[in-house]
Amino acid sequence: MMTDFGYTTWILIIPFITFLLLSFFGMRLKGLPAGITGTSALGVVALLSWYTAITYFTGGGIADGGFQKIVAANAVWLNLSDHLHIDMGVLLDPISVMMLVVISTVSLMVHIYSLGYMKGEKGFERYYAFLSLFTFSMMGLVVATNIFQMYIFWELVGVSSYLLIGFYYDRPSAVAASKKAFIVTRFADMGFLVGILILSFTTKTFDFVTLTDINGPAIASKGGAVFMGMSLMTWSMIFIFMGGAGKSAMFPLHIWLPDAMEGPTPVSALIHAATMVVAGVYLVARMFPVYYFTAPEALHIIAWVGAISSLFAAIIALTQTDIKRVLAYSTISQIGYMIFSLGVSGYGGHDGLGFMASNWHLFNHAMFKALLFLGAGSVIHAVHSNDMKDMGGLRRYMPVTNITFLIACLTIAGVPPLSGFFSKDEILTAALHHNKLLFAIEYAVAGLTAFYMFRLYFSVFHGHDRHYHHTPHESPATMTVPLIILAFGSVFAGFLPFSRLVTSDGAPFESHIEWSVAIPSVAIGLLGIGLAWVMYRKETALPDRVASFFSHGYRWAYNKFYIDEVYIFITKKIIFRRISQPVAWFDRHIVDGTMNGIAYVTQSVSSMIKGLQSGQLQKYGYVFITGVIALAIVFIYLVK
Amino acid sequence: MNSGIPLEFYLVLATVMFFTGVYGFLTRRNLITMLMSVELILNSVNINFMAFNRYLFPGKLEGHFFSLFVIAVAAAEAAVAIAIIINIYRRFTTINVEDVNQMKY
Amino acid sequence: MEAKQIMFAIFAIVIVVFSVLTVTSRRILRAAVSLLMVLIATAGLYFLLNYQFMAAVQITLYAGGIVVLIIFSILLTSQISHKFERIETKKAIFSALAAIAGAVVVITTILNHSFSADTVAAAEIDMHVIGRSLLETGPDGYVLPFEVISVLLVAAMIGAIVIAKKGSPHKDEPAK
Amino acid sequence: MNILTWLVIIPLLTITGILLVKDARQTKIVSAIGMGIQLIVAFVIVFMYVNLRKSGNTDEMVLMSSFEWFKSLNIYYTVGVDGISVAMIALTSLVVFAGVFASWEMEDLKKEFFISLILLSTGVFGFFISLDLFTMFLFYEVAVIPMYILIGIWGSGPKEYSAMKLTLMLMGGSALLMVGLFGIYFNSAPDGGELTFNILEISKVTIPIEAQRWFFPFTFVGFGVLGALFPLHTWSPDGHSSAPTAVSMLHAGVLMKLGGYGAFRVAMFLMPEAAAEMAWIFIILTTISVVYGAFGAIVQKDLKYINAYSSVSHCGMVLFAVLMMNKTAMTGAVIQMISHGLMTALFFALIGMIYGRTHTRMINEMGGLMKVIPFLGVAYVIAGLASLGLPGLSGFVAEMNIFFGAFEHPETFYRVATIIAVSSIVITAVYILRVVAILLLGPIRDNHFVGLGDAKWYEKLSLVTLITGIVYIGMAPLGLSSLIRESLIPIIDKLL
Repeated sequence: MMTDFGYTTWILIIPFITFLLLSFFGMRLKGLPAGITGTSALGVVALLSWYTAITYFTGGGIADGGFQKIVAANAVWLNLSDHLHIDMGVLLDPISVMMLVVISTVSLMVHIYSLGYMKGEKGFERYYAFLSLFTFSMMGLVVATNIFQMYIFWELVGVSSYLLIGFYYDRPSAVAASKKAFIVTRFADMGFLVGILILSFTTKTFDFVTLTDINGPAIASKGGAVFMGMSLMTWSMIFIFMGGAGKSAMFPLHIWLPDAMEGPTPVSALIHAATMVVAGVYLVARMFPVYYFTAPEALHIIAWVGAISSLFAAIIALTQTDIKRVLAYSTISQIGYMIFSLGVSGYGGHDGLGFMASNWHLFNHAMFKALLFLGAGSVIHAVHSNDMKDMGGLRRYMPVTNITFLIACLTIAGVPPLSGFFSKDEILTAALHHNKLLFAIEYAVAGLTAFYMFRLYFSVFHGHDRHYHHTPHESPATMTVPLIILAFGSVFAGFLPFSRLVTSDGAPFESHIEWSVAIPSVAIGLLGIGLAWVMYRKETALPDRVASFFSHGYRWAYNKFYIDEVYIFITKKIIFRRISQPVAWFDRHIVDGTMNGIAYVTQSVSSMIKGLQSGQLQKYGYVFITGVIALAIVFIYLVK
Repeated sequence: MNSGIPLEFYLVLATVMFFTGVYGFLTRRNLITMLMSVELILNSVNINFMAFNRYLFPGKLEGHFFSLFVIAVAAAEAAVAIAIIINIYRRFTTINVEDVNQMKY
Repeated sequence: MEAKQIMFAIFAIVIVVFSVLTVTSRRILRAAVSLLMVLIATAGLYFLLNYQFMAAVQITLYAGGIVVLIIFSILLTSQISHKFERIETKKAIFSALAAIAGAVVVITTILNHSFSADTVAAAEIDMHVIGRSLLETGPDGYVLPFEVISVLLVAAMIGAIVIAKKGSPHKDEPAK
Repeated sequence: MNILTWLVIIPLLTITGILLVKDARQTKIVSAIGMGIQLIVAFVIVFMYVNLRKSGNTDEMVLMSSFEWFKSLNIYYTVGVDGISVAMIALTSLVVFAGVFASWEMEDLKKEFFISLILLSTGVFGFFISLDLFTMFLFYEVAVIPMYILIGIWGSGPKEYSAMKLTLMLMGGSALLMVGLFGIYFNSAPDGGELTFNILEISKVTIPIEAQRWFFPFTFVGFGVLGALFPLHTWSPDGHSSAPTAVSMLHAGVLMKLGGYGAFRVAMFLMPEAAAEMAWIFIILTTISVVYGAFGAIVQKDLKYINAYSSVSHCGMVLFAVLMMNKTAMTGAVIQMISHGLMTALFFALIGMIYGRTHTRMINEMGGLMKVIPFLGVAYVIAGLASLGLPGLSGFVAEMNIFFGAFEHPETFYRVATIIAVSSIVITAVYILRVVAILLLGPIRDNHFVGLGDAKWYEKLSLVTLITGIVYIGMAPLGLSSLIRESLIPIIDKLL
């Protein structure tokens, strides 16, 4: 007997009400009370989420020897056609419950942290309203019972992200970044929508339970009709993944994420590191059976996109000097890992190792990446700069930040027994079983990751002091407590029995550390750390020498492989100059010109005719009489 | 009794009169003479009516009365027209039709 | 040739000649007098047709009323001695052509058509009959057109007076 | 008296009231009261309709009444509503109500302005309730003609030119339409019997296909001109940019809907066979409209031009959906009409209000207005988000119905067109965000703007009315969509 999870709808309702309250009455609350309102509401949501997770994993969700998909609530929101209807509801299964925990926890941490970080900012209440909106949307996304509900909340997280990136709306760079983020993801969402269109056309349903049922009609259809060499389902799945790639900032749709760092740092931690950007991973995980059984080509593409993104972003991260941008590229790289891992996964039991590992990594990543960002925020809060060149030797001033940041760096580098080690090990194991080349790429990325993270760590917290405007100091407790909590999470999440909780088919399996993979990966991680130690522990000329050795490569990586420039070329030069302006010109001059031309011709003809209207009575009379005579002749003699 | 004069004679005479009137209407530049041409035209029509009545429907009076009414209308028309002409003369100090062309366009 | 035919010939010649004079004379008073002659000759035609009443109306109303009206207006607006300039040749030719063409068309049509009766009893119409049918309401009565004409005449008279009244009413008002 | 007739009578009474009052203030109050009553009546009609349906009334049209007014040609004043018309009536009353408050500060000739405005709305209401083609056409003209006066007198910029262009193009459309309507009339009794203008009666017969082939294009294009069908949309940018605020609101918000509404209530419903045959031509044109309007909007600098092109794109979507001839797409078309009506009215109201403060409509002369006029700024962002189809606001519901409906079409050509149309959501996002970024965000461009006052109470009332509509449809679309869906059944049955 499964437990009634009807109360989970409150997980959605509470943040939404908070959002409404704060947007309508936030102005009256003036600052801190608004923040506390938002935070306490989120506290309730977090409690509910944890309670749900514990109930679910300890028996509430188990039946027939596996975790079941439970539809806790569902109501028709809109009828699209006789067989398609959009529902709003709550679907609980291992991944959605896991995501609930991740989102509510990180969100709560960020809420608390922001009480200190955003203190005194103008628009404090607006900030909390947007955070609540985001939490609502993200929760709605993960508990979606059908792909369309997911799309709806997908768009909503997009807009909350837009609003939060553009929080400092009088800063042109923030405005541009928010616009870019929205448009790029919107472009990807168009793919998502087209994917859904094709999907619903072939399967006649949006419902996840029906879609992912491996004996269900969607999977049994084996892909539907063939269009341009691939089955419709494959097309659909590729398009849907395009949406996921946009949200998760996969190459080549990643360009918005580094710019999105213009938003307040806690927002970057919440949205652009821990939760929203993994929506793409979540989407693929959600649809995984459909991918695996009907569109293996799509899964193959996913694996490559993930691998390329992770490598590519890691290389760029090596060269960046803005602390948040390094973290942003690191995020892309780590999400690439997760996506990749899904791409190489099989289905069911131990074959689904990649699936499990991906979700595990998602979970761990949320913890340590949020920690990194919040730590970076703490540093930025202290030195009022984003640039690594303005930082150094901070370990003396900010002990808590230093230690938690170090833990996070060790975690991401995959040092045992921290959580990152376990999930990364599983991912590499899954990769090794799948494709050696992909494995090699990801193996290299593991080393690069360790290197660039410690490059960051050493140059911020070690080295000697810079000229600070005022002596840096440790952040207030509202900021350090979340850091400590997240650090605990990062350390101990590796001991969760993930393979018994989150699996591709719901049935638990035993996973163990594959030492043949683990030892080399730890080794390359340590090598990276060591290299960073040598190059950045003390300030030496070594980094510059290395950079000049790879001069061309360095410049390309530093300029992010000029992808931004390509986009600017496409948007400014092609879309604005070559399409829109000609269209506007064409409309004004050709289409409208034709209309005006017709008017002009009419007018000139009429001005010709008006000459006949001379006012000369006798001319009229003459015309009249000759006309009558002519008509008389015609009708009497010609027409008989 | 009228055997000596066929109906066609009247009709042809009226036609000639009519088109003389038309010619006058088209060529005269003085408004009063144009009015006189119109009177000619009306008159020719009256002749037709009377002749038709007498020759074709001798027992009836339609043509007769129609002519009578035409004469009445002609009288009214002449009165109004002359009033207008006098007014035009006051305003433009001419009754030349070609100079009175303010109504064009 | 019977007397009637001679009379008709005379009237016809008078009508044609004076019609032409009416429309061509370069002195306006002469034109008016020619018109008078045409109208009188027309009255003669009515006598020939045995419509004495109409002939009388023609003479009193047309010849007596309208022509006098015209002459008055001539006196008001023109100088008697004024001679019109010649008509533009082009205009004259084209107008004449149109008129002749029209006449030819009509006349040929008339001559091609055979009318059912060309001899009739030339009974004179009794004045009583005319008077009665003018005021009768039955199928042969003409009271409606009669009334309409009356109204028209009144309207025309009032209109003529208003139009011909000198100046605008505003100007006539004395300044307060 | 039939309650629908009140929709025509109340505006006329209001006009009479305006004629009787003395000064501008009273004029405003009378108009506001009149249109307020109109709003209430409209919603009473909606509730009456819903209750009738609940009580099991399945007539095609309800609340019908008929009155003969021209016997020899069989012309009747026949009124009646179904779910689609009541939805349109509700929309119209909302927009008119908001329009009255948006022109609260109209300066010259206030009385005449309100009279023309309300006369226009009379035509629109009459159009939506008519079931007799001739009466419908009559009201259509009543709605179009005052536009000329309103733009020509109270407009801005090259107002005479714009008024002339708009009126002439719409009149050209009416001319085509009239041919089409007469074509329908004279073929309304193919088996002999009496000719009729009554839509319901005509729908029961099949107009001969040869006649349909002739008159469908006339009717469809005739309505299409008003619905901004490419390439007959060019009156829209000029007309809208010159028109005063309330007129733009009413015109883009309601009058353009007459085109879409007429296109399916008359052209598609009465001549379905020809519609099916010729749909592909118009699908091409409307797909062009959708994408082209959006691209055209990207580079515009005048706020009203941006909105006018955006209207071309959105109204193109309406006709596009209508031509797909299935329930989902047509539901989407109707929702899109309502959604676009509210949204674009909101846009024009805001543009008018911003213009009233900054005295410019050029976006590059403005910037950072969010700081000084936050209420208007937020409203603008909401309108923008609705326009780019954000879930939770009305545009999304409409677009999803359209896309999914259109994609159900069995022919690949139509599905490809759908995917092209889908791309407009990205382009829309581009131009909306561009405007929002330049106009509202960033630093304040000009020091003159610092002291601007935020919305006054009547402006807020106007905006909130419209936003409420947008949010309601966006959040809880089920009621509206089922209202429309069930009314579409007879139409769809006829089409298939």
